[in-house]
Amino acid sequence: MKKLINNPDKYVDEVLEGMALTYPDIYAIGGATGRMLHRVTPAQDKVGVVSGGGFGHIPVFAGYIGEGFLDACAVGDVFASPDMNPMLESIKFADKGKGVLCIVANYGGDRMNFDMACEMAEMDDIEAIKVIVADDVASASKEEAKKRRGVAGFVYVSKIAGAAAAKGYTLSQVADVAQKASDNCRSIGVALSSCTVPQAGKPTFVIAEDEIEIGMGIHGEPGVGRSKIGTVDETVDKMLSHLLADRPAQAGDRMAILVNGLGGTPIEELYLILRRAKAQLEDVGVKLEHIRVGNYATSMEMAGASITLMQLDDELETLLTADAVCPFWEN
Amino acid sequence: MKKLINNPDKYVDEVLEGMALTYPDIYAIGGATGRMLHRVTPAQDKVGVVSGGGFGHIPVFAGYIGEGFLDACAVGDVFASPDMNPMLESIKFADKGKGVLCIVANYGGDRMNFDMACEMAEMDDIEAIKVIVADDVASASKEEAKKRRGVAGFVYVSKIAGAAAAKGYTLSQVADVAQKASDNCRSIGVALSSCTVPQAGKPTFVIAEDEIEIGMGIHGEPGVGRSKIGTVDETVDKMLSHLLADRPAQAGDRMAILVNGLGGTPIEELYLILRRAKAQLEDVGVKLEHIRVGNYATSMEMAGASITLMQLDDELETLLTADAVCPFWEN
Amino acid sequence: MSFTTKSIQNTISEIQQVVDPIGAELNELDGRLGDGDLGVTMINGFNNMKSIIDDMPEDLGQALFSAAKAMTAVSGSSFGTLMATALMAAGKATKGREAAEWSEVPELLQLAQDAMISRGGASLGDKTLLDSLDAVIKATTGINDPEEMQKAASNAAKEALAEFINKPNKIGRARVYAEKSIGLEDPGMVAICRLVDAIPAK
Amino acid sequence: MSFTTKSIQNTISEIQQVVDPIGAELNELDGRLGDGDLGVTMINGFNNMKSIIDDMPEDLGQALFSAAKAMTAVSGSSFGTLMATALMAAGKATKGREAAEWSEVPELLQLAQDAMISRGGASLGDKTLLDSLDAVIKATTGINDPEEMQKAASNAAKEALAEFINKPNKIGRARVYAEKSIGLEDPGMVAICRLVDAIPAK
Ligand SMILES: Nc1ncnc2c1ncn2[C@@H]1O[C@H](COP(=O)(O)OP(=O)(O)O)[C@@H](O)[C@H]1O
Ligand SMILES: Nc1ncnc2c1ncn2[C@@H]1O[C@H](COP(=O)(O)OP(=O)(O)O)[C@@H](O)[C@H]1O
Ligand SMILES: [Mg+2]
Ligand SMILES: [Mg+2]
Ligand SMILES: [Mg+2]
Ligand SMILES: [Mg+2]
Repeated sequence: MKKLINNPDKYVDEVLEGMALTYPDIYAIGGATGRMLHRVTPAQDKVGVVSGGGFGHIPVFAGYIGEGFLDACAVGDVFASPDMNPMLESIKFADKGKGVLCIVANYGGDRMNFDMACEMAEMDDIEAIKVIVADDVASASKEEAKKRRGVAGFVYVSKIAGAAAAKGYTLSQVADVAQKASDNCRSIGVALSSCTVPQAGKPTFVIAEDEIEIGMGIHGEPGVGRSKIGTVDETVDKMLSHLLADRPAQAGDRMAILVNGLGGTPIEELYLILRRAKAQLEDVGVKLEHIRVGNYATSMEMAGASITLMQLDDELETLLTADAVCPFWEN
Repeated sequence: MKKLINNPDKYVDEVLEGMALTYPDIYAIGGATGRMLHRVTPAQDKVGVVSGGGFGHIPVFAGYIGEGFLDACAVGDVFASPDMNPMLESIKFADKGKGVLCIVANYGGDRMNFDMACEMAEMDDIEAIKVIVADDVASASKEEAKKRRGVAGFVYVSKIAGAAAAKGYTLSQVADVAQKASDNCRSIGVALSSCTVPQAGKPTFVIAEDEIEIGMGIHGEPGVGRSKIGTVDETVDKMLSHLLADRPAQAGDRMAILVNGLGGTPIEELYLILRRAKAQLEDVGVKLEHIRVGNYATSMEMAGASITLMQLDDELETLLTADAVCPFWEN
Repeated sequence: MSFTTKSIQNTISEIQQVVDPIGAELNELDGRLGDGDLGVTMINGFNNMKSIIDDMPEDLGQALFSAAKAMTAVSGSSFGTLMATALMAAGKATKGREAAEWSEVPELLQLAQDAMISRGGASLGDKTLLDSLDAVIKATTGINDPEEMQKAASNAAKEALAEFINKPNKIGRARVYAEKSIGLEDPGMVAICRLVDAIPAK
Repeated sequence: MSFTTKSIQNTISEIQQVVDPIGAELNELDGRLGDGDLGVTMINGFNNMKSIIDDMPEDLGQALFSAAKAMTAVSGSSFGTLMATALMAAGKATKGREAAEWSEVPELLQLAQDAMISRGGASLGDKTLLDSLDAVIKATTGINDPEEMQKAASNAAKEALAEFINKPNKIGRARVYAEKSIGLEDPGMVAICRLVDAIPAK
């Protein structure tokens, strides 16, 4: 294992420390076990927005704390759901009497623990509800869309929910628009190399020097097909065909696109993906109103990328482009 | 070679296209050969600030175009100096009658071609002068400091010069403060793995699975020593000892620190570097007034990182924190 | 003779006194296929529940809620969350009452079972604590005497453990090692056996 | 009989007429150790200089400047930049004059040489066009007749090429292949030979 780390058992806590030291005005470490990250300056008089999930995906999840984004976030071990305790701590931190929305990527542990945390919060008279992000089209068929994993679509849903809360939406309004954002998101990834979980010490999976896996999950979950690597244009075309098969694009559709690097892929290559995807989508009449390219949802040093499309309407576009203060989101 | 690319011969031009498509309000491609990137909206009535250099280091060089940063930038092939022509085009684009500062990383071709471009500009009655960035302490001894390569210190020098120009400094004032910034910068890098130049098709160098090279250059130039990889704390301590041997820190010194990823290293690990560096520097009484962690000067998919320290005074701090509009610099 | 807050307090106290060796065994079992934290969950959970029993209200529902909170406050692993889920489901059904008949216990367990299924997404047959609980519910339905009930539960839990040992784990961490899990006891099922046996039968 | 803008125009015209085969040879040579663009530099450079000769002013310095600009406008490779540097250095020394003595040419070449050394950072002995030029300067100093001068220059450039063929390249792209470069002609040195031979001797 070739990493710039110390003791693997302390990896998560030390990285969190580093994050908080880098952005002392934005992130603070809290909670009984130090596994809640929260805004340094709590927001007042608005619906709270929180999340939580396994580690190793920075900026997902906790990186999206900030004004107009998340108020707090529970942090698990690498690729493992956090306990419900930091989730409950996050909910309590974020609650200002108007309720709290929990944005949950669709992984078993995250769902179960957030369910529990919401129920616990209710016992303390805090209204906390969940919205599930399940955008990875490669992880289940259209019929079983509810079983899909949540990946980079999380970023959009968090931005939309955070902006809605900041604008004074009520809890049910924030939940509705977050649900709409989630419903409108489709993602697919490709992996070129594995990552290594520090505590495991060796690569999560093996892939040949000339192969690429379409649809691989952000923890190395199997995708929809392994093949010889082609040109980036060919790869993008395959990715788009999966996305558009799931939700066909109409001429005139307005969309946001997020070209996301998994951590080990240079940004140069992400621009090549955007270049092809934009040309292909515009070819079918789609209007790309909002473009992001960068490392927004990663798997440590995994090489690869994902494309997320979100169908836009006026409300989503207004919220997506609303001002926010977060190190990982430029306005 | 496992990359998400098309034809290696078109790599640079296609990536530039992708950049401009991603940030259509900020970057535009110009010049006879399409190798000048420039601001979409030219600045008026200020000293121009330009740069130029080999490709494969995004955001260095052209990524730092933006308000309060560079006006234009010449783009070479991967790891190869651009011709003097796009340099001259950049100078002409940036000139608003108040002269142009060229920020040049200390590589033979870049220097020679910028010298020529400045001389050519002079023939058109444009005053263009150079400031050299030579911050890599591993690339030459203190006695031969003028021969040092320019690395991530470029980012600070560009920010300082861009801010000074935006504030209305004259050319000689911009040059002076850029030179001060450059003189105050010290950097050192470590590499864990090689990158691959697309046209070469195979890794630039080979390094064992358990080795790390301290002081390696951003093109794979040999460093000051290869050793078994230790903990990140040990690695940071070695890096700092080189930096502080070159310019000892005094208690009370104010510094900016840039922890920079080379492209293939996950940001999680960069936070670990910052965490240790901050503790060690504060231990000797240094005040870190300005902290940046991220991929600011890369070598495509190379795994590794660099630390840059810049000694601050009031003027540098004001300029460093001045507002800027650039996708790769948050304010 | 009925089921009251006092019964809950007693049960927690008695189990807490023997939880250390039980925890050690469960950590070891969980380590073979999972992350080896099941015993930690049990030990921390029962220690923390013990620390709050003196503050338990007479209201049976509220008492069960407070136990659930004490459990989750120190553990968020699957077993801890599921056990808290179970306590809360039983609490909801008894809210406002100060006593229940012992014969109601299987019904309460059924409510707990349903809640755990809907929360955790597992099915009967996946080789989890749910299969043990299912056997316990079936074996205790219709019994009114706590001592008799415990004996029936203890036997049922052991039989379920034996029945499932040669089946593969189909959910949770152990699922990844489905093949390897054949022939191994599921740690959650063992936990149910140990808990039932540690309950004071009065 | 002196050196004027007319001489420059003639020189460029004549070389441009034969630059295509020269360029092909130089591309091939440069491809062995470098990036194979030296011939492209020559061809584009001379074609572009040719296209502007009619607009050249009488002022010798200004004429040389305009040649330098035309060169760099189409090529930024080392040879192009160095040649432009040379033209500008000579231009600076003759600014304001309409004619120079042929006997001044070696001095002008020396100024060009100095400028190229300071711009490119190479030293004599690095196996570059500088070593050819050095030989040319030495061989032509004191000569006043252009025909005689060209003969001396041609011989000197060829001798330098022969002298350096078995030495390693110490600068530029070819330096990376220093060992491999032993026994190979430096493409920039060959370029000097071809240029000198193509100059119209009048
Ligand atoms: N989704 C689930 N539904 C029901 N029981 C489960 C589930 N997941 C795990 N279990 C039970 O919990 C036991 C493991 O508990 P524990 O070690 O606390 O979980 P974790 O995997 O979170 O560390 C398993 O042996 C199994 O019996
Ligand atoms: N720094 C230098 N100083 C002097 N001559 C040089 C230098 N670098 C290269 N040359 C000469 O230029 C020739 C290569 O020219 P060219 O192909 O135009 O350069 P590039 O390497 O930029 O492609 C070499 O054969 C050598 O004679
Ligand atoms: Mg466990
Ligand atoms: Mg666990
Ligand atoms: Mg060449
Ligand atoms: Mg070249």
